[in-house]
Amino acid sequence: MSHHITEARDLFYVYPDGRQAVSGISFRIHHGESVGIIGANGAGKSTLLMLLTGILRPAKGEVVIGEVRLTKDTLNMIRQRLGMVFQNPDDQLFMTTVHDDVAFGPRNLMLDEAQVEERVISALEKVGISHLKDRAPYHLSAGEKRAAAIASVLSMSPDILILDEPTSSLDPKSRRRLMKILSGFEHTKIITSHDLDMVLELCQRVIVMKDGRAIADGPAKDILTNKTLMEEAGLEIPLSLHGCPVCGRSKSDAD
Amino acid sequence: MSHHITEARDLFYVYPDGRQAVSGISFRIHHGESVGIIGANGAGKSTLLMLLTGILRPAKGEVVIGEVRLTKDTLNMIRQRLGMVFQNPDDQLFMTTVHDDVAFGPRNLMLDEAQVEERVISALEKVGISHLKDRAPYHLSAGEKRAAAIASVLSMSPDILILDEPTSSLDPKSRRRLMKILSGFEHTKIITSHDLDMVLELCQRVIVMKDGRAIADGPAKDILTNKTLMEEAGLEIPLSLHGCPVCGRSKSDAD
Amino acid sequence: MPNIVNAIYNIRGFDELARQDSFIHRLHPLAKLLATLVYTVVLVSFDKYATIALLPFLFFPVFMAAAGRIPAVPILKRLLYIEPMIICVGLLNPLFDRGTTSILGQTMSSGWLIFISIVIKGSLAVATALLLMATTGMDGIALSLRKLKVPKIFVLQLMLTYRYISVLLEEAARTIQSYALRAFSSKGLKREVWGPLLGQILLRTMDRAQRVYDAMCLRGFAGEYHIGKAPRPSWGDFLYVMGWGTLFAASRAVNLPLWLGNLLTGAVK
Amino acid sequence: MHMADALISPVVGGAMWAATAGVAAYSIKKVQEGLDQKKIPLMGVMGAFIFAAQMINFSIPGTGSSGHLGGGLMLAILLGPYAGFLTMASILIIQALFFADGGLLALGSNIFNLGFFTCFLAYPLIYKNIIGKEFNSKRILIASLVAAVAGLQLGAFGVVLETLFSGKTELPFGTFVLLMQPIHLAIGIVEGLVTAAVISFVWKSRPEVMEKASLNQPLGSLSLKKVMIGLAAAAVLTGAVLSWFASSHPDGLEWAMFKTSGQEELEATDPAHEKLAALQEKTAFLPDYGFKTPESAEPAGEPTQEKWPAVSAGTTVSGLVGGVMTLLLAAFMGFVINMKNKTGKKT
Ligand SMILES: Nc1ncnc2c1ncn2[C@@H]1O[C@H](COP(=O)(O)OP(=O)(O)OP(=O)(O)O)[C@@H](O)[C@H]1O
Ligand SMILES: Nc1ncnc2c1ncn2[C@@H]1O[C@H](COP(=O)(O)OP(=O)(O)OP(=O)(O)O)[C@@H](O)[C@H]1O
Ligand SMILES: [Mg+2]
Ligand SMILES: [Mg+2]
Repeated sequence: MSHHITEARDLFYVYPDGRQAVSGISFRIHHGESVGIIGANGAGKSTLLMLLTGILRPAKGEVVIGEVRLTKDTLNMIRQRLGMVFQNPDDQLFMTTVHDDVAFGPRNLMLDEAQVEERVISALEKVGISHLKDRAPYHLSAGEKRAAAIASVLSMSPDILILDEPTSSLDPKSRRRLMKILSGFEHTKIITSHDLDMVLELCQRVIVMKDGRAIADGPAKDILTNKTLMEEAGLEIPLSLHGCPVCGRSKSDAD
Repeated sequence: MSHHITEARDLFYVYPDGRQAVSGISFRIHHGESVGIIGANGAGKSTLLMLLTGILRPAKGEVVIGEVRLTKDTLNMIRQRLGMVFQNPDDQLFMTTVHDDVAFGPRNLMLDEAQVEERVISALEKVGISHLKDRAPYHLSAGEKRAAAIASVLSMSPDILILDEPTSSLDPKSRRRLMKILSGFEHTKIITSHDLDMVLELCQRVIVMKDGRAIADGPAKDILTNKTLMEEAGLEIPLSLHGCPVCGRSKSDAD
Repeated sequence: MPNIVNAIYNIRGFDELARQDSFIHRLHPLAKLLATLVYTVVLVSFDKYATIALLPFLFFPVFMAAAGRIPAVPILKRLLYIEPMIICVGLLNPLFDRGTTSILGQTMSSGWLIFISIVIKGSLAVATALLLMATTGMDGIALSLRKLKVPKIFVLQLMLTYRYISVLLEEAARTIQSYALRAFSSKGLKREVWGPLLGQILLRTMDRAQRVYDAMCLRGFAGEYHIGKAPRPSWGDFLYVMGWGTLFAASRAVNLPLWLGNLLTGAVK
Repeated sequence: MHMADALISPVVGGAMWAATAGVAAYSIKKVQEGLDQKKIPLMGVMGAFIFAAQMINFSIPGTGSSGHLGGGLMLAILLGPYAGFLTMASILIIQALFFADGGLLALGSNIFNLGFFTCFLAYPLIYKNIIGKEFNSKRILIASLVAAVAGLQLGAFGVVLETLFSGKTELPFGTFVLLMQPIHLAIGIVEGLVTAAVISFVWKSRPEVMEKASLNQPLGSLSLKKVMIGLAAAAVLTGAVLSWFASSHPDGLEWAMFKTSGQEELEATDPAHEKLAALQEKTAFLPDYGFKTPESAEPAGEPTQEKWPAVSAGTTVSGLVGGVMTLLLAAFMGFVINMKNKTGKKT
């Protein structure tokens, strides 16, 4: 399945106002990997995701998805394999019912209406919001909106799922459910989040960004327990890895 | 200091579309208490805060702040004692510079310009963003915006500080800093959040909401460790209270 | 502020009503739009002194509301809201027109007659337009517009405007609320914040437009707005339009209430 | 002010619909030509923004009262005249449908009054010219103020003309103008001040947005400009002629309306002319009432359809009885359908 490799080659991006948000990022993500991208506010995580999806064009470097370089010509082809859930679900839900929103992608893939229906139903079921089918997206609670946004991306059966801070403003139970959905998703996942406990649970690999640069890239466990590194990046060791006040040992020692 | 008691007396609120969001909430918060309001998405937390600040008018029941009933006539007077930080700081900053935004409240209190300046400087310092004084709010990062929004409320020297999900989308370090600011604030605090670890650290008392009703009200430690209660409310025990995988004991046993 | 909140609920309310299921809801949107348009044109084609002759035009909105299971109260509430404007203009007539006119064998102040006529026409036209919306919904309107060959970029833009109204109304409402909390006044916005407050919402809006577009593209959007299954117009739809059209034409040609009255009073005699 | 269905005649409404559709079709062509796909969501979201902004109260300095934004000029400045016009049209369509502001037939007039004058006259001819090559706060203020006032004055005048041509009210032209124009002067000033405040803010904080906006806007070819000037001149001329006509010939305006506003209207009221004589005879036996000149009675509605033999006193009774019966029938129909709905639901 080498054709689903996601590769960033020395990416640079400068915003029109001169702000350099991404400065020389390279990585290679294999099919089925699940990668967390972490870093302080303003580190350049969202910008990086937008470069990967072709929303922004890099100033230098290139993005290669499944051996195909992302250019203006290949953009539409490549995008059919990508699904991105935005930080703010309001930006993503623009139809009048949840059903139509989830059907928006498949309809653009020119599937016939029966196939569209099938995909919509299966996506809604997966996320557990079949009952919201006919509701208007703006009528939903924050968590339900997030779930709908995820369903609208799953219905396109992407090979690569990209999520920008998917757990923010979810209550603990909804967060749990989302994590279950995500861990059941067998293709490539790229997730940015400040919820490091979620990253620890879902991702095998973590890339740490600081000021537009990748300052670390490795197994999640190693990185998230590295106190100096995390401090340097303006982060903290996840709570679930904090030392136990009773026995005084860090939990990561356990395994 | 009985005049700063915040009291909700059998509050009810029905949204114009018929959705009953708050159904019979009563509590009494003493001056200096710090209270966390928790509950699943859609439980009615934000609605309750809006009732307390007079943004919404209850369908039944009343809000009493420092022995004064909140009515149309007393609204503006009472609001001078309240400071509310909204869920989204974007909605809250509307002046051209951070300085002017922080000065907006004090100026409306009709203080003279020297006093205003003093308050602005002290609020910015408290929050640690003096260097952002002359920046435009919409150019700031999410965390900086949140800090500015808090400063703009602190500068009014409120007797009661109300915060709606203050930590969402903050990186771990900014979250830490915010928590430090808040624990240094000596007056009444009312905080809603899904970040139960923060609630555990900051609040002595917790009110659990479910479907518009308060299903529990008591010391934070007792409530946040009560597994059945938390499950019932669609929540989870905070990570920092989870059992230690090494010694097998729950941390709350420690103290 | 209450303005904004009300607007949100108005829109939400209509959305919800339009999602019901009834005979009227199942009609093709274009049929409903056409029937309403014919209705409005025939209604306003009555001259300015028409009063009693307008009454048969009550049947159409009553039918739509009843058959479409639309509660009367919200529609009547909206009517009350609109009416002051019509009444204002209407009231100028008795002020300026002090003449009299003969009608139904009685002489009446023509200004007042015009006033009554305007109020009846206004209420009927407004109620019918609202009922159209309550039984058809915005998707239906978009579908009819496409059927009427309105270019898709306009329809798309209209739909996006519609969709984002709720989001932006909430955003504006929250901004105004936070302003009110620190301004300690519930009057209007002070001059010094006009630019920054509205301007910042505007800039955020523009960024949001960019993100919306990106999100659409990522889901394969290429300029065509697929509304999905389009109901096909049926004979029922055709008959609906023709049937009502005939009735409107008949009521226009013949003063039905007068005829009815003649019949009845004749019978009584 | 919005034009309302209650005040408009099918001819005027139809004509304004046609004019609006023409301008819209042309604008769509223009927007498609410079096809910047990204502009469509921008138009959509901007429309929603203006809609939200219209709900905000602006307190007017020194008066204690408050005003609202219309938004046409702001849309023209930020999106250009074509996209601006189309966006304004969307806003008005949604208002007509959800809030019944105006109504369906009056929609054409409303889009024209509030969109065309601002986007295609005030913006290119006034705003653009005052702004010139360089932006500064003062110029933005003056340009917005003058353009907003001019746009709204033209729009208000449009409302006056459309109302008068429709002939559904009996307002003297002069009075109506004297009522409408000054009110809209105040509205225009608020509009201009708010627009200037927002545009200055955007220009100061994100100059590239303004630059991009003005680059995106072809000022329109010269021929278009000529058309605009021609239209403006025609409007002013018509206004002048009509005002003279109205002041010297109060009843003649109606006559002019019959002449100009086409056949349908005439057809509809044609029987009036035939029956006029008969009508006068019938009404003559009410001698105590000062009966106005035949002209004002001319378009009287119900009597014209008096095809059924009836004496006047009987007609009154018949009319009232018939009216009440119609109301009862309508209520009865609603009741029956409601009952059917309910029993239908139970089964
Ligand atoms: N549209 C923009 N124009 C100019 N600068 C921008 C823009 N968007 C982001 N930036 C800047 O680019 C940098 C990276 O921003 P980005 O949104 O990628 O950060 P992030 O890592 O996603 O942060 P967060 O955790 O707050 O989401 C920041 O310094 C930010 O101020
Ligand atoms: N403007 C509104 N109109 C109608 N219903 C609303 C509105 N806002 C909220 N609701 C409903 O009222 C209930 C309470 O909403 P509220 O925003 O208070 O929840 P919350 O506890 O703050 O949730 P969250 O954790 O998602 O912030 C929810 O069921 C929600 O759907
Ligand atoms: Mg981000
Ligand atoms: Mg909330």
